[in-house]
Amino acid sequence: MIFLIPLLALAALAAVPFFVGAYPLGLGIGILGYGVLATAWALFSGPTRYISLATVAFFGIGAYTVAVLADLMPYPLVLLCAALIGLVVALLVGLATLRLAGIYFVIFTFGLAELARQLVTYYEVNVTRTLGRYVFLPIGPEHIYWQLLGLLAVTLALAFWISRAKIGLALRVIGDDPVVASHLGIGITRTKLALFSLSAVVMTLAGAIQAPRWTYIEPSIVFNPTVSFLTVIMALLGGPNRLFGPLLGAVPLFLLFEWLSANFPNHYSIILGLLFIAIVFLLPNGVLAAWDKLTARFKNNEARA
Amino acid sequence: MTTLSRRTLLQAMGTGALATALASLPTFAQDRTAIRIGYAVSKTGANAGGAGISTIPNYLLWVDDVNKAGGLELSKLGVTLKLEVTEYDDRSSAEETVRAIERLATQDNVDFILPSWGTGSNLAAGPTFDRFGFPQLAGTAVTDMAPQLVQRWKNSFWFLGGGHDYANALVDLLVKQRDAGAINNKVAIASVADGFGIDLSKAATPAFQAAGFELVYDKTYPLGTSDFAPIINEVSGLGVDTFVAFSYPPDTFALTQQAVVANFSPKIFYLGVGTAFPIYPNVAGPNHNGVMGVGGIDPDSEAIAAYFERHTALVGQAPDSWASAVTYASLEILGQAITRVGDLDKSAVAAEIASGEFDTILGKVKLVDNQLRALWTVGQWQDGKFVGLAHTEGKAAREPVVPKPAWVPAS
Amino acid sequence: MSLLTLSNVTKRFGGLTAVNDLSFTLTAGETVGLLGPNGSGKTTALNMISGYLPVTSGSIALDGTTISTLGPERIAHRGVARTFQLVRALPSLTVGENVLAALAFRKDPLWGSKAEAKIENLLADVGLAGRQQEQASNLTYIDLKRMELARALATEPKLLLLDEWLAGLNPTELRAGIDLITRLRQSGITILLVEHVMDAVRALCTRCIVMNTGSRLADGPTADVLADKSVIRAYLGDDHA
Amino acid sequence: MLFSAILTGLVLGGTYALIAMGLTLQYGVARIMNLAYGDLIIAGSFGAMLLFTAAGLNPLIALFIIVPLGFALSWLVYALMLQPLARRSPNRDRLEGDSILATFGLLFVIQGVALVLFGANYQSYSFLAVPIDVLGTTIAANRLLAFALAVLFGVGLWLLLTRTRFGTVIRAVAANPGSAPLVGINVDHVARLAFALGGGLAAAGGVVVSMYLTFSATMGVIFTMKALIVVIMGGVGNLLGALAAGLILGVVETLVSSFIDPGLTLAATYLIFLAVLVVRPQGLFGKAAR
Amino acid sequence: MLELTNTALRYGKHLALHGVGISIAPAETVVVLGANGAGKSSLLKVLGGLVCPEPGAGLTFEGKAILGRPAHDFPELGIALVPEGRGIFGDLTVAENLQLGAHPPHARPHEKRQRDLVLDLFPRLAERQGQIARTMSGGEQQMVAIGRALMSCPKLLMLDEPSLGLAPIVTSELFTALGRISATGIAMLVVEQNVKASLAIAQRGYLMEAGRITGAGTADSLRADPAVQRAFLGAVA
Repeated sequence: MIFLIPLLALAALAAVPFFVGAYPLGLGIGILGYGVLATAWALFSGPTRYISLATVAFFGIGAYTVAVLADLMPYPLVLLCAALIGLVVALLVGLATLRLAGIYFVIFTFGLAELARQLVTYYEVNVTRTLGRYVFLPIGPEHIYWQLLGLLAVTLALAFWISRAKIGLALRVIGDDPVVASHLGIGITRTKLALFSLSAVVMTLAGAIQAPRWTYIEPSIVFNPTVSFLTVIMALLGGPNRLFGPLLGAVPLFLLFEWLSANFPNHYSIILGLLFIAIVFLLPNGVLAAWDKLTARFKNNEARA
Repeated sequence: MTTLSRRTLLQAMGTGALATALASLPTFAQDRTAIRIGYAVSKTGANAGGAGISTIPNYLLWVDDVNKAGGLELSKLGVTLKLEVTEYDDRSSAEETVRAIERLATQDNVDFILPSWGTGSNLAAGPTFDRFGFPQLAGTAVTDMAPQLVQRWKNSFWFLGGGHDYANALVDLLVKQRDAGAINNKVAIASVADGFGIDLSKAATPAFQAAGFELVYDKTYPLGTSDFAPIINEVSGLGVDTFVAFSYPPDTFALTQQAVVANFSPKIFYLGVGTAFPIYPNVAGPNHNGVMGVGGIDPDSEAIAAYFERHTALVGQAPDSWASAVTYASLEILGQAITRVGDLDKSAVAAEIASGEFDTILGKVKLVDNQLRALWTVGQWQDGKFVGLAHTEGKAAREPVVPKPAWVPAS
Repeated sequence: MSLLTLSNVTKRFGGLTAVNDLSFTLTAGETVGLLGPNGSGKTTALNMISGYLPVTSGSIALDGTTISTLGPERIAHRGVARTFQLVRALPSLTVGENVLAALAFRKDPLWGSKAEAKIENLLADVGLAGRQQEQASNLTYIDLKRMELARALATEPKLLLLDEWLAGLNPTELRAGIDLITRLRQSGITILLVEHVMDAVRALCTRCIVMNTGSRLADGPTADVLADKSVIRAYLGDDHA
Repeated sequence: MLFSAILTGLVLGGTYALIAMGLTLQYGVARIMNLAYGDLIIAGSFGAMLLFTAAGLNPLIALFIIVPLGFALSWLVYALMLQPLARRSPNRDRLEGDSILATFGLLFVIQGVALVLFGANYQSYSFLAVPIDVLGTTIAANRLLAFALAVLFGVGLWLLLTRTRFGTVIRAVAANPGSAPLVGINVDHVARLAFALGGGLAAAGGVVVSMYLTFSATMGVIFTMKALIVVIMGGVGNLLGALAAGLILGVVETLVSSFIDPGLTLAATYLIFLAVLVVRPQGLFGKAAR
Repeated sequence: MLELTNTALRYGKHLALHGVGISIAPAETVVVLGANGAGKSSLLKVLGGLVCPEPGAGLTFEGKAILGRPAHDFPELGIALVPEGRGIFGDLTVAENLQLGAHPPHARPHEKRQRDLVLDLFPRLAERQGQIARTMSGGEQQMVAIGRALMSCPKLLMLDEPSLGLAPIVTSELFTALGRISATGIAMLVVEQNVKASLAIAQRGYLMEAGRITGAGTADSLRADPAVQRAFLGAVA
């Protein structure tokens, strides 16, 4: 019975492209795209509290894989390749970052994303002699929407499963106290690497799926560091330690960006900035925590009445 | 207090969603009081610098010009309507660009959409323009793919040519100078590792080689490079008379300053995007004279002179002398096509743009295969103007000054 | 037979020698007190046994195999469990999850309903029956200590390292704590106990090792060691002897 | 050739060190990861340009106006926005998260104001763009001046930190904020001053780079990231580390550009940075975590 | 001079202090004895302004109520704390640590005099002024911490387990120095496990167990009190 609700919700969301126009569908794609990224980000960073800015490295690798391979093999195989490449890169990155903590980890991951961008650029410029690549795939926005929806559902299911599985417990223990974790027999390296890789594979797929939407792929488009920053902000805003937290950060923020840029195109930055500051002050623990507090207060009032 | 604010915030978000939903209700042509023009341009982000010079001012200027003239006459509807603008910021992101166009097309129901700045964003927006049947007048995209893209997207129009146009014109010009004995056979090229730089260098390298030039330096540098001392130092020791940089604005300025400082003053000093910017003479000081670059204008054209004046009066600075006039001309073409069609039928307007001949600040213009083929390809700063030295179809506006004056050290 | 053997173990932090050439052996089933004034190197020794700190030189063996080259999780899998001087709860987890974390990652892991039953037993053993669902961060000090012990026991260790587990308890709690450890002893587990509460040491330990400034000062039956003049001097100062 | 490349690299590295100094102070003492740092640099650049073009003021003199303004602005930002966050945070992690979010907002505000005031265009003016011959290598006077100023500020800051009572207090707070109250140091107060001082240095960096770099309202984040990389590579809160890392990056960039391929300069920067962290996770001069 | 009344301190649900009250007279040396976890350090934290006790507590110093004032005001009032673990600035030199000790405004004019006093008290510090404090031995670090506290011209010096982790010979040196400090007329509050040495320099003492004061008296009476021995070595010591 309880499994029916998410399935129904999924079905309802899957039906959306049949009822809405191109713009709401575009919004949907944007929201799902960031929803996937933020949820995937929180898979690793939520329990461990490591703030990663490498999101766009994987996102861009996914997009580039599609751009390079789209003409060579069937689309599902392309996605599989993207996932594999993402996995390999994630394992390497994960191993390199094991000893880093705090701000060092943050900036390291940022440097990594930039390095990926520089190396791709250098390769394209010197080897292929083209910087931009074209992705002409017969994939319409509704297909992208469905794929992202599927990916989000899978990611959420994974997140849900992880929160209940041993590996999720291991990660929470590591996040709370790595010393205790190791003394309880938890392989910290293995666990962190596994989750980091899983999260990275999802990010890679998010980039791969969205690549056909832009037609034209170049490093400055798909390795845009803003993506990493927005992902972090959304997940932090929603609350990275809850299943739907990152999503609940991504949806309102995405709509907020859209609303602001539409209504205040010339003062967008200022208003957005002020709102951010306000949010930090007003919602210190994220949207979901604030919501919990609100409902808790409500329940208390009811109980008293 | 916090609860209140939190609620207000949520309400504000809700109101926004509602407003967008309401805006989606269709309005009827009969009720219309204006022609709705929409565009999403980079007001922030990496592309904001380019859009702020070549794109946004021209959109403002065109709307202002048309509205001052009373609007566009729609003979089939029997009205003359002014332009009304819906603008968004694409935040220099391809994703935002695509979605903003979807929004303009389906939510705001604008009549025409103007594209954003840059090659990448125009290519990214192509399928979306195509899907909704809007003519796409790409005034700031340089791509050799244009002939194929036109096949793919029937309503796309490409106004700024491809890398080959600029590279070949430059090589032709240099061949003449070499054959006249004005310069030696050695050329150095530095290109920015970005779409524009690579497109041009890809076209230029074989062209130079085919013309028998010796390429003693041909390297790229990453976007965002701020220090050009190593490149200039190396090139200055190679004995070249010709230095070519397919560069982006900040690099264009930095390369100039570095060359002046290093007293590397080749006979031909050619730079990429930004050379034609009105700010360039401020940056280079007296040394801007004789610098060549991509683009150019006809200094004898009264239409261009008037355009420069109107532009300066409205936005407070002169336009750039490459893509600005082309962008403005593309808008003139759009306006004239609308008037000729007499209503707001997008495909009819697109067909008219493709086939008609138009009177623009660039002179009489007729698109070939949806592309503007009449382009200024090489320009040079002469007497405070960035004059065209080579044109794909017409004659040069001025003869090149070779060698350029030696650098004057800044005081 | 000997369960744990420390041979010439030394630990240096920069210029500071925290443990200096320490050797001792624990026989299976023993409960041994590791005593000494604050800063004498007891906790550092414990940290090296549990693998939290690498040894600078010397070696540590468990059941005859060297463990001083292993990381803490491998040592835990070989049957060493510990508590910490300053209680280290996992604050964002519930009491039940704290114990589950130990069950789930031990050598023969328990998960699901089997684990649930085991958690109940373990918590009941330490006096936390029925409190699985409480958030660890809400526990009182003594209950945190109990939980930490349950967590350590959940790994079914051969060797249990207790680092001042009884410190800070009031007399009643202390009595209960001593009883608890007495019961553990009877189950056959080997215990190494760093402790300042001498009543407890007397009650629990058959043997004591006393450390001072990183070195072993005395090793022998509890009563003898606590009567040793050098030990009393180390604790109470010179003229007390 | 090699000598010339190294000299050029040192001059470039001086700029990197200069823009990183303020950040290392802000992060090291006030424990704020200030993502709006680069936007303050840009604000300083705009200020210098405005004074130069509108009032004809020499940027060197402009420093005396803009640096105090940067100091005051950062002081206010800390007092109004960051101090409440610092007070509310139970631990370092939390403050880090909050300060990332809040200064991310500030970044947008400053950038937005610059956009409204100056537009998105590239800005540049020419000051002291004259060649100077240094041991056979030609270097722009403005760059040399920037290097000299970087050295001046670096030495000045170093003297301030090591030779004055106030500097000792700042280092004490950076080293051990928990113990500072024991000697009567008001940590809030010192953190605010250090943050403001960092802001003043950022503004100074802005004035200096505006002499020879083209800048625009949206370029702040580039400076922030460059500064962060220098700071992290050097070891957080370590002035000497920032200087060393800045110079190393400058020299590496120039060497790669001169002898390998200019296309790999930025890749080399990031590679060096990442390699340093893989070998020394705490940065060149940083202390180990434990 | 200092009066603490009815103080309870809570960390989360854990009650570290219950109804604690102590007083210190000018120039008096008072020792607080007790086992680990008895609440001694918590008591010092309250007295140093580092933590805020539950409502109902009272703290006066020279007649002024000072509860709730920020910790960084205490040195200026004349209360100096040498915390457990010493709390020195490890990255700084010995001289800088001492200089920082004189940071409170009232102490600055006397910086030179106090420095001479400290260096006289701990001659070893005089040789090591340029050394980075972190690289010194435990005993020397303790000297730095005490010296730093003395630099603020305190009226009351509070020490949390000064002998912690020190070799017996160093401990005895340290207590000799503490005795000399006491002789200069500075009031001292010492929290210690080293019963003998601390009682030797104290006039009075308190015994703490499980967050409560369970005994008080003169140094002599405590020395003879079996409860004190029990608290440390168990029944039969």
